[in-house]
Amino acid sequence: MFIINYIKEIYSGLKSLVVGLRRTLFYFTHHKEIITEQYPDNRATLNLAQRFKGEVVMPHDENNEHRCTGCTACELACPNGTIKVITKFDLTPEGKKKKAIDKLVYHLELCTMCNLCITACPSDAIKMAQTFEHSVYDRSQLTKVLNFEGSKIMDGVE
Amino acid sequence: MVEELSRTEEGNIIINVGPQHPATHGVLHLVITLHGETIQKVEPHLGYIHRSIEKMCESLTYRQFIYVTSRMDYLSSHINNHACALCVEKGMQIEVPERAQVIRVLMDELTRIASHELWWGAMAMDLGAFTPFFHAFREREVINEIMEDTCGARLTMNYILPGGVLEDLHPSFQKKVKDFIVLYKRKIAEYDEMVTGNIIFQNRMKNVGVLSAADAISFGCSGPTLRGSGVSCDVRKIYPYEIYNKLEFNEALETAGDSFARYMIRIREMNESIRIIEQLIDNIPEGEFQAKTKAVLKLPKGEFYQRVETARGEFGIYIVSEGGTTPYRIKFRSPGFSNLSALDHMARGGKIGDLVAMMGSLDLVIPDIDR
Amino acid sequence: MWSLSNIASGIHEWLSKTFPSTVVTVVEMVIVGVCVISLFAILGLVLVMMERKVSAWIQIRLGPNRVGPKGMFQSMADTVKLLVKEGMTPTGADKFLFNLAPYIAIIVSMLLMAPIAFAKDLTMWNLNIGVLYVSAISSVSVISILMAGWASNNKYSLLGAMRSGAQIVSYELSAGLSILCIVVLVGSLNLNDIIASQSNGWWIFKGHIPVFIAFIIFLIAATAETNRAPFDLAEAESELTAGFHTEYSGMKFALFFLAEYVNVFIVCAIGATLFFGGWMPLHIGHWEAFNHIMDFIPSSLWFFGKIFFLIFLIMWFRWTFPRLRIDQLLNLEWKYLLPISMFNLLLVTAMAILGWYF
Amino acid sequence: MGNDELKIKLAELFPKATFEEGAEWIQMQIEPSDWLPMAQTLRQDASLQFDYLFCLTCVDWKTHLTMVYHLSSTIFRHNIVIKSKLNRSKAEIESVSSIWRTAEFHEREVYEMFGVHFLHHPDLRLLILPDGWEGKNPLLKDFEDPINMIKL
Repeated sequence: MFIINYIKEIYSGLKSLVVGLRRTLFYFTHHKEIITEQYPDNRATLNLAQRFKGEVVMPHDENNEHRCTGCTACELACPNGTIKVITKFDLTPEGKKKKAIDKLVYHLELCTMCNLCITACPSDAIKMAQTFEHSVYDRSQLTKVLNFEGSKIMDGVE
Repeated sequence: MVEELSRTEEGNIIINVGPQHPATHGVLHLVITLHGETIQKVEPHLGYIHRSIEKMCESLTYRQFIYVTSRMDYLSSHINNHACALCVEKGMQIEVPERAQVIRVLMDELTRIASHELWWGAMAMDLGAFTPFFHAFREREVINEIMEDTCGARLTMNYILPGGVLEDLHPSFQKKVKDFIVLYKRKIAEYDEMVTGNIIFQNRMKNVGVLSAADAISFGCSGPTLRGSGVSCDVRKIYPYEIYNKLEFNEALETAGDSFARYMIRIREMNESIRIIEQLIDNIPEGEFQAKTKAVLKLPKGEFYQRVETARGEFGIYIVSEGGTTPYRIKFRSPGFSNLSALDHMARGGKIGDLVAMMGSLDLVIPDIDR
Repeated sequence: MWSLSNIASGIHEWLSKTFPSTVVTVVEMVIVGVCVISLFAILGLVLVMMERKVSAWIQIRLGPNRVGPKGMFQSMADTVKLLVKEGMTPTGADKFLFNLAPYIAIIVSMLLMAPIAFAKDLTMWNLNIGVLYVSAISSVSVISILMAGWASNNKYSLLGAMRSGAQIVSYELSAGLSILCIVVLVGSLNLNDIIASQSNGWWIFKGHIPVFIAFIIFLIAATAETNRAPFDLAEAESELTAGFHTEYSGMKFALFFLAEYVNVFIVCAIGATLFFGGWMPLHIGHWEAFNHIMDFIPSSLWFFGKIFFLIFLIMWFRWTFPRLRIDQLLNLEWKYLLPISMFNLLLVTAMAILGWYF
Repeated sequence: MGNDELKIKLAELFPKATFEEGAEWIQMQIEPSDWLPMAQTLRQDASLQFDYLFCLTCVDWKTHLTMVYHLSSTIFRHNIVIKSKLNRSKAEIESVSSIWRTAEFHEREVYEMFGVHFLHHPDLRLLILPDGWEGKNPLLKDFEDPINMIKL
């Protein structure tokens, strides 16, 4: 009885090993199953998800106009102080003073891509971009000014 | 460690496992006392990745603090976020639309599968089989892509808001999830071939790190660790939240209490998660994905506790509110912290190789323990 | 016909004609030494590359594919990296033993090369106790591991070394017993005689089931003796970080690394010699025509083909199985392999006496 | 047992305890000196069997500290919350790590984060904070760390 159990044990053990070996041999011989993506080489064919949260950007139209009113809703919504809105006062054609942004400073190094600033923005001035290659040599390069040089607020955005 | 300290009087030697060690999956530091190869004592030293999230949350508003919790148990970040959102909703009595509930549960279960996939690969790698790690990542990658499509991120999804979810499901979501289910069912058999059935693996796992039911309860273990000892503790079943009471699924239970029982529970949990997803994927109700909430959330004065079942066990969040926009005190009850406290009890008398198997079967995520 | 033995004897004749006999011996030794060292280097490069590719394909990856065509020069780049790395000796280590250990490891594997017949009539040292020599010398390799583990003054290293000591000593038994099976059948310890006895068919086919069992046991024991997964307890990456060579870096680490691969090569060479007929082409009984065709393939190709097949088997094991625990490892040896191989030896002896083989 | 029944039972067993209203679970306010015998009763009473201590924490109310114990029973599935006010200058309470072993770790965490001393704790040392930590306990409300803490 002991001998039979002993042999059974060896047989079942060896069988389980052979099953595993067969599976790995399958992958060894089937190179179609390889899933490696050769990243920097496949940049051209890389498909990023439309909603991928890479960094916050402020879209500008062809007249260098954006939609930001400088209401600081995004600054308040941000959990880590990533966004700083620096405002100034512009003179409207009617001669009134109007609040506008001087700089919208964005610290990419602090951002957790939580999307709260985008949902908080009442005028859809900022959105998430799909870029993801953010590495730079100096931390200060990660601090960005989102509005372009000399840009204005779009007409009709309040 | 200084030479004098490294040797105890009984001729035992003291070894530092970690903070940088291949088996601790992070910066866990265990000081183990060895007699030959046999473990006499395991003493965890924590805090290498302690960020004091509890203190941090005290200065964040109820919308903001959810995103910090993703950084605790990063493998089930969505479920952590879910717990926070549920707790805030409970306090403010926000009615969440049914569509949002279904979406949240779907995402929870996908996260659970992704987390268990990674654990499965890491578990096999701890025991010296490197191949399963890569195979597990293949399936996990598919889930990550589904997440990326809908949530816009792969690991820390930041998809939940109090009152619903951030965005509606991506149009391709249903098709991709169905494809994943087909793929998963084909590949899970391979998992059994490569790891579960393997005689070496079974011998390494069986009767290793045995935790009796009474001990497991006393140590406050939860999730697969407690269920492996035969105690029913699935929060989804016992204290159902969202729509879990309407769903059909079994709670995986094993009675052996050893590492292999915990392993089998996780494998079966993946199958149950697939079952839940199958029930929901064709029945996502139409409607709003977000309830209307006020611009500034204020929790009424009082104390709120919410627990959910993450991939590692029972995650609890305890909010003490003074009625302001920020919580007065937040406590996260993380499953890993309690599970880790049982490690010393389990490991005594085992070999170093057993310690690795036990840590693997506890599925420790260090930021979750340190918080 | 052009063959390695012709070249060798040609060189020998030319040298004897031009130099006195002492100089001839010295020059020949130098030539052999250079050949062995270059074989070492090539083996190291090829086997590392092979391991990386095998593991990559099993793990559904591509493997090295950047340096040179299809990543062929990756292991060259690795060698250069290891050469220029700083070789550190930890403070508190026994400096002499610490630096000596890798050289012992490499010397042992060099010594093991001596009796192997690489091709027809190509042996460095036609030793009449070749099998005994191999099993004796291979057990010296444990000394280098123990030395490295002890001298590193690191507890992980010490544990790894101790594990390795227990492991190699016990697995030598079943390896020896399975080798004995063939020795019993052939009646000689000379590796060349063993090869010659397989001219009408390899032992693995001629010897029925007992020899097949002996081969399996030899394969397991060889894997264990070379510290390869699933028996890589001396290194046990996830338990002991890197075991006995935790503290080694740079070239000293590279020597251990090289010694491991050369040891794998050697045990596979021994396995191929004993069970697969060494350089002997595939001969089937009295099929003269078939045997004649097979003879056209050079004998060294046959030999290396068989060795690389066995090496692939060992690599395949490594990338499929989890690691055993130390007590299970010893259980496997003492409770399973040793009784089976003893019983098997009995069977083979009976078979040899009764002549029940082809 | 429903919440109401449980409350009656608890009021019977612990006449000195006061109950807070309006929460999801029963909240019992007790004196720190009563805690250890009470914990034993909670754990061992056949109709209570609170064997699962799932959350142990402390809240700093600036005037005093409050220990909060969340208990549950894996047999009856009922939950209670036990609270105990501690003096801020001399925060001491009996350790319950002999009853619920998970408390050992949780109490060590509370000890270093709030400075609560647990009497008869087997191994009351720093767990998360680095060895030789000096200064205030980090989760207290008046903790200041001008270097590492960023105020937004």
